[in-house]
Amino acid sequence: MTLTTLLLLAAALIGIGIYGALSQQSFVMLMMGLELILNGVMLAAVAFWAFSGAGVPEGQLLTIIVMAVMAIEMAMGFALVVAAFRGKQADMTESLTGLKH
Amino acid sequence: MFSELFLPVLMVIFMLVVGGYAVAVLDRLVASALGVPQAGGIWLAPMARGAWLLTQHANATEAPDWRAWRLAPALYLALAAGGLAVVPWSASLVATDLVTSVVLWGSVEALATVVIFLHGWSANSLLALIGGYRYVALGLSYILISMFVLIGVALPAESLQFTQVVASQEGLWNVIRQPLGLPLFLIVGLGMTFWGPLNLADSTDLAGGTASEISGPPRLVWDMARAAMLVAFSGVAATAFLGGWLGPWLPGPLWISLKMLAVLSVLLLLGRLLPRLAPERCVTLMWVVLLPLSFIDLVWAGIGALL
Amino acid sequence: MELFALLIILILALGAGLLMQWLPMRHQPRPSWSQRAPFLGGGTPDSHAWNRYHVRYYSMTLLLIAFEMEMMFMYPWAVVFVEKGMKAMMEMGMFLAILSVGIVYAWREGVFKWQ
Amino acid sequence: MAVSWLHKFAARGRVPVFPVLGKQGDGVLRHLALSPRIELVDSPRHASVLLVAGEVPADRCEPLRRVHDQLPYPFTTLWFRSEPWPHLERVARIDDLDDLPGALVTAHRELMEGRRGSAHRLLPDEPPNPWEGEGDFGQGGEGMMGGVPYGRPMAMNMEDDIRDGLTLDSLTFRLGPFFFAFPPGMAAEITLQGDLVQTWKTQLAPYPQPLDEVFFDARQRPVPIAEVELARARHHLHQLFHALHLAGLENVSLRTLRLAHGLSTSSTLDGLRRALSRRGFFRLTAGGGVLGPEQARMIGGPAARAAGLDDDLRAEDAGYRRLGFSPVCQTAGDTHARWRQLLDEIDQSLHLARLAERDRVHTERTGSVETPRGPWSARRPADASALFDELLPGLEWGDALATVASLDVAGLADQPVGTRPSGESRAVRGGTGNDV
Amino acid sequence: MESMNHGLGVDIAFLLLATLAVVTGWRVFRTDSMVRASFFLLVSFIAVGVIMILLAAEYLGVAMFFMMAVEMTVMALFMVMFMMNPAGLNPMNMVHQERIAIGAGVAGFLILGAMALLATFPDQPVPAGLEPVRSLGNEMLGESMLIFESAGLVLLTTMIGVVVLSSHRGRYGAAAEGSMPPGLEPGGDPAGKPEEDEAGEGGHHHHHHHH
Repeated sequence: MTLTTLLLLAAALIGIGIYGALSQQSFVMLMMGLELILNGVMLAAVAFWAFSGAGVPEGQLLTIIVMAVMAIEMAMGFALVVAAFRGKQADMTESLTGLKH
Repeated sequence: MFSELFLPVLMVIFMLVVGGYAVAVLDRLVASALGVPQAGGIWLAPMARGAWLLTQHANATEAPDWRAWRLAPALYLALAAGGLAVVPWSASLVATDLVTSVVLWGSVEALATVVIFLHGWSANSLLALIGGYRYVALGLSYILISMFVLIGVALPAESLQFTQVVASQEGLWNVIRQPLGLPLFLIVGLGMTFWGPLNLADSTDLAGGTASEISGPPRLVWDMARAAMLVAFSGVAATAFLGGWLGPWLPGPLWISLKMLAVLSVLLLLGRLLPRLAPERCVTLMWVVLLPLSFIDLVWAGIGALL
Repeated sequence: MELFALLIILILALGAGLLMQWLPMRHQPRPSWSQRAPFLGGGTPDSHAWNRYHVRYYSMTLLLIAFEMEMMFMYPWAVVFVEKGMKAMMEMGMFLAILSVGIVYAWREGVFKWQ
Repeated sequence: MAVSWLHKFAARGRVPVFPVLGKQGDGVLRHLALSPRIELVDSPRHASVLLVAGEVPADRCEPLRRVHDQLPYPFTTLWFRSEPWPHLERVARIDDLDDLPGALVTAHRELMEGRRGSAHRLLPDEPPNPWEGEGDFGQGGEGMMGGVPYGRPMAMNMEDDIRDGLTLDSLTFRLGPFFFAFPPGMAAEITLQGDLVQTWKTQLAPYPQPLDEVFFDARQRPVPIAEVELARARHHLHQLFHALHLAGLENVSLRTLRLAHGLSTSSTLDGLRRALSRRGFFRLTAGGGVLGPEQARMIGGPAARAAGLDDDLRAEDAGYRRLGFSPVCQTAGDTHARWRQLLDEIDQSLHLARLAERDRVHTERTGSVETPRGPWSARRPADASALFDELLPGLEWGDALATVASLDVAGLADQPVGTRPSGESRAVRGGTGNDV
Repeated sequence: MESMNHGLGVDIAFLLLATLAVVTGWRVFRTDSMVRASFFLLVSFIAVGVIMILLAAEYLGVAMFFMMAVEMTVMALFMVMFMMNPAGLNPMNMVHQERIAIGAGVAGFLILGAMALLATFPDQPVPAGLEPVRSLGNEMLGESMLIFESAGLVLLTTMIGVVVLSSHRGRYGAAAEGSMPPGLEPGGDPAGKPEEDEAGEGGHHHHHHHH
């Protein structure tokens, strides 16, 4: 377990996440892709903190902020889905883009 | 190696087995004390029931999510074991003395919701499905209360480690220092094991809810896991509020076992005394009454820790 | 070492749970279709039970996500609470006040009711 | 070797029984509930013995076959006051209530020890629709939502949601007639969206319920009021027993049952009432189901009085007037008001019974009588289960079932209840009913 | 000896966990059941959380468990609510522009991987005596209350936002307003859903336009 292997793992997670976020038609599945990307980002942040940050607390704080971004993205995303579904009865990304007048 | 690894592991397994059996017996004792007739040998009854479930064939539904359906009871059991692993039996005898073991227990609570939902979902049967969804409403509500209450006990300990939490109770147990804490936490325990008034997952109005379609060995594992979770919870409650292994004369593991027994008795009694809450009322109660109470508990604990 | 002990315990419990199901069941025949029909007191369903289930408490779950995020901040705070003294107390007061505003607002909007 | 040891051990436990109720079968339930060797279960998956109690009408035979097939192996059946189907192997018919617990225990024990073979499936081993090998992936489905994957179509959206405008899928299914939370024999077609009842159609009305003989006598000739009122209180207590089981208050429900079995003029309700209100039965449990005035009139009896109508035929009887009777009422008309009403009426009945016994008062008006189910003057109170169709939509599942339990909708049978089985009183085991 | 053993054990554990994280992360997009997809993602998160604990970030790793358990439960609820065929009883593949997506994913991995392999980072491991949780707490409660305050306010905004958006009593008006009739026929697409071009190349397409 070295910094390089950790970063490779993070890169793999981010790669899968990018695939998911781009390929999925459903808005909810798209969010899964985003979450996976953030998963990789968090891992990378912790890896840097552990191996080359000399233990500065900002490294951990960054992870927490990413997690907060994730939570907010999820909460707002789902709230939007509900609002959009109520309006349009649809959950596809294509339909959501149609909402932006 | 032996005292660091095998002894704590053995202790956890032992407590899991004995504790699960104790729950079954205690529940029958409580029931018979409250006037529910019980057949002769209360001590043998849990074994006879287990033997019957082992001989009964396992049921199936038309198109279940097989893997999830079989995995859910085993995962729930594993979660209970994981919960028991963070309980310190004495100052040195503890399986997983993580610096953040309080948070680890919080994770067990959150993951229990996942597993119970999975159990209800994977049967692909209406009553089980409703049970699973109902449980999520409860599981997502009690988790906050539990976290606030446990942060309350972490304040005087200045640590998120259960051994430190116990050490901080040397002078005075948390149950006295933070009087709101234990009652609130007990409600969490009823919720985690969907016991008695908070049995929203396997309730009677759903003909057994998430368990309505299982029979035979999976049902046995599910019941055992529930009992084991109750034991794990009582271990954590005894550690966080009743001073864990602390006590005169007797060795630490015995003390905490006695305290766990006391917590278990209260839980099982509550489970038999109160009617099942309506799900909607339950959510409102948790968020509007109990959660503010846990705020008060936290403020109380904070003031107490600073004085 | 702690993690290793935890791992052993988890694997033992999971394995016991799976074995206890698998060992007695391996010789049992697959139940008949008539047994596998979902129990509805003698009634029958029109369809599979899996559906786009209308979760009646969905706004509560969204509220919870935001709420839980705050818990992330509270755990480290608890560790340094005594060290920081009154300042930490004030921060907590502010935090709880914010949370309370959120709850009261959500309650007034009927979030905890079944939608 | 080990296996036979396991089976011997399994034979020693409580007998898990799934009861299927035929006509006049519900008395069995109340008898077995107090039997320490018997465990009544709510789902056939949790049972090893299927008990068919009472005669099952022809239109409920198909559901009975379905339930019969849903017990996992090994299982057996027992028929109580009902003729076993001829093609079943080794089934026993029991007619005496006192023999029933013993017979159930024996059946379970023989089954576990291998002296009795398991019953067999009655229905053909076929999926509800043929699917194997069909469809896009051999799963029986077509496209995304079509076809019959694994034998059943997928849930689809049929109607708008009635609460919040999120129109998601709804599930339609038929529940009953052997669902324990329903009045015996009732079946309904229900559509749920989430756990909210969207539509409810009662398909099979519950069996007509037999009343105590004294109500039949009261229409012919004056009878002692004490007897009438005790029978009334007993009827209400039985209803409360079922509802408390549903609410998860096992021990209080059994206490209610003991009180009902040992009911006499010296019984009091105070302990039970206190237990219920202390434990939050009126505040915490599922409720709802408010009856409108029209609906209340249609169903009559305590349910109507709980909704504020003060109709009671007893008020027109001179005997009752002499005892100072006036109807008690609630106003809310919902589930909890009905339970309060029922408790009040039981209390009132016990009080009237005490006074009537002391003064030996008899009813004076014949031809019409206030039964526990409602007024019976020209016609017997008829089945009112159609009321559920308008009452339950919009309630969530728990509230809907609590409402069903709180309403006594079954019509009255034209025959009084058979000779009261001697076993019921013996099962009480020393409970006089005073000490509750 | 002890430390070497320990190191080897950690390496094996890391390898297993990394495989688990990647495989389950991949399975998220390859399973038909929405519930399974959410919980696969949860397993991926948990694996990463355990790796974090191995990296001595004990708080973050464990916090990952409970945060993600809750988030993924909610995710599963919403997935099931809004996706047709949520349990994947009929296998399906709801993707568009799949080739581009695969390309982008692989490119992302290659670029980031190359950076990881080629760039050199300072070698400054966590000092031995550091208590990660305490240092994190000190950082948060640092000189000003900025972090706490801003976090609190942002999250309060989020709370109010989700309530406004999702509650049917919210400012978007009562439930009935704006809701559309259900699909023109059972199982069909919802009425009022815009037409889309059939550009997707991802094999079996889920839309069936009935006319």
